[in-house]
Amino acid sequence: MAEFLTGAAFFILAVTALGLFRVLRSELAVERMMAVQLLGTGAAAALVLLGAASTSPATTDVALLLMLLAAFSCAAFTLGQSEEPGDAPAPKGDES
Amino acid sequence: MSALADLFTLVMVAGGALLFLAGTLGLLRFPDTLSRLHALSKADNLGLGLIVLGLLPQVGSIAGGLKLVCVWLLAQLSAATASQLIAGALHRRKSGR
Amino acid sequence: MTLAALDSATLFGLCGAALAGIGLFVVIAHPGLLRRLVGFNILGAGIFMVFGAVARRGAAAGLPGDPVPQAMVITGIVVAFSASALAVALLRRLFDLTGRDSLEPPAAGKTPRAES
Amino acid sequence: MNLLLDLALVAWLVVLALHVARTGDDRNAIVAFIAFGLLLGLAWTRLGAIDVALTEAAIGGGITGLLLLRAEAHLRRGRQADGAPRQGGGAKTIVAALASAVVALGLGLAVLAFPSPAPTLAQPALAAIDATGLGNPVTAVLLAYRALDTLLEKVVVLLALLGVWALTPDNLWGGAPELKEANPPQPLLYLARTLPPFGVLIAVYMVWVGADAPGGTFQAGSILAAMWLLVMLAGLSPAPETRSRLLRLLLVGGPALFFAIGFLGFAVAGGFLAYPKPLAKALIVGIEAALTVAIALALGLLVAGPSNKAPAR
Repeated sequence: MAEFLTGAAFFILAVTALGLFRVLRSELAVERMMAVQLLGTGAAAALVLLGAASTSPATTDVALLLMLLAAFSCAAFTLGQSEEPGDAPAPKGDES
Repeated sequence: MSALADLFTLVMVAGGALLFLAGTLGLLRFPDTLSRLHALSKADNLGLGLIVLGLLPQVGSIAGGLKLVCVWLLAQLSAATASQLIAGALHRRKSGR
Repeated sequence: MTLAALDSATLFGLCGAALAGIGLFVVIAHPGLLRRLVGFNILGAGIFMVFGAVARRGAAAGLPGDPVPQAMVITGIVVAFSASALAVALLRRLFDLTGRDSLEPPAAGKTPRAES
Repeated sequence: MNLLLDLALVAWLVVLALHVARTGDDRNAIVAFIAFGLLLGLAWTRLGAIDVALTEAAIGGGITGLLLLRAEAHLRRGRQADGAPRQGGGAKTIVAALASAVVALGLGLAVLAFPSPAPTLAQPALAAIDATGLGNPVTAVLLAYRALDTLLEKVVVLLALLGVWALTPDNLWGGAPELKEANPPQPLLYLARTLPPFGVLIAVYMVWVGADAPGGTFQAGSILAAMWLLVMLAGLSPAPETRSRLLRLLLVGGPALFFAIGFLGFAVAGGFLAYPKPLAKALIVGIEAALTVAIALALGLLVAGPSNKAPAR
């Protein structure tokens, strides 16, 4: 069982992290933040799974903290965004 | 009984993991930002929800189970407000004010 | 089991070394002060991770790791954050006063002074 | 499977760090850094250091991101879209790359050359833990065995805050830092109303279990700071004036209590920061509570920065 749970954690992390790497090259800053958000949820899911796999209950606390602060960093990001509505400069040199 | 619980965990966790895959694919493949946001919240809500549900039979104590449910509830709150914030930022950007 | 734990500790130790190198590179080579600050944080994370490898290898007596390096890292994270906050305040003040966000003079090619 | 997960984590951490190094846009780098912090928290749980993972999740994933993003927004607002991304000179970049490679190699060799029966203080830490009445060895190290480090670290945080405040322009001295956005979006207001109760609850839980399980005063302090910042960002409660007596008292209170108990140790237990045995746990929990408030205030004010409003007359 533990092996399966660790495997599931790995799968979720792999999927969300690869998604993030793809999106990091996107032009829209908002989409990068969305990918980070997804990675945060994925990391929480992985932590919960790893906690169940290793029977160390405190691992769940880390997941709790990640979820508590997930919206926090997102709020910080959108504040920076809203300060300059019109001409948010597109990131340069990140094509390919 | 234990085998049944294990099977339940297996199915639920696998379902959750697949939802994360679906969410990521949506984020990468959907045509515009708002529908990508929509794909994202599916993974947030359902994916994590299924995993928490699947793990509930595996935890030994009631407190541990409550903590798991708390993780999911916090994720609900975070995901809902975060997508609102992102959509709002996007809207302001589009409308040019 | 012990072999696996050993391997994983060494792995993260090497990762810490690589992160410290990358962080140091950003601190030295990037002209923007804000980016240097991010690099400084990565450098710190790398060093902390080497400590984490030390702690992990010291797992004994039923503990998953040696508590002394772990406690040092916790203190270090808070101190590194305070240093970052001070640096951000300095940077904002510099920017407000001079309109520059790097220590390199706009035209002349003088070497930038070291960060405080 | 475990090793595969560790390998993948290491690879992603390095890739994210490299992305920070080579992307052209500062905000892109900061977003990557936030993701880096998330994965770093995971890496710490893989290293069996849940206490550190909690700290990293609270500070690296939370308030550092806010600090950097606010700074970036400030710089971007003031900058008139200046042209191309600046590049360092070629020679300088090569020298920097060489120097960093040497440092990384040296560190890597040091990691590989760790002595084989690893030196550990785990046994002594556990052997004396009964005397402190604690169950979490990391908390025991932080507040009993190496309490001096923790005490001095509090002083460092206060000094950093003094440094930040020292950057206040003369006419604004004693005023309040302004964090509130011009018109905060509605979801932010909602978040600032609903999240802090949970945050305070989790922070109290962290201090409470910190004696016996992973958690403790640093983690709780950073969570409280994050919640306070959220409330200030939404404008629900203005930032306090930095000349406020109460604020300064609370800031100094934690370390002052720590010092007082430390000097009391000379009288009752025969040394600086020595706790009398029957009272050890009560004293430690008391110090933790006071320190949590002081840390939360100090970290929050560090992010808020120097005051930019004149004090009200």
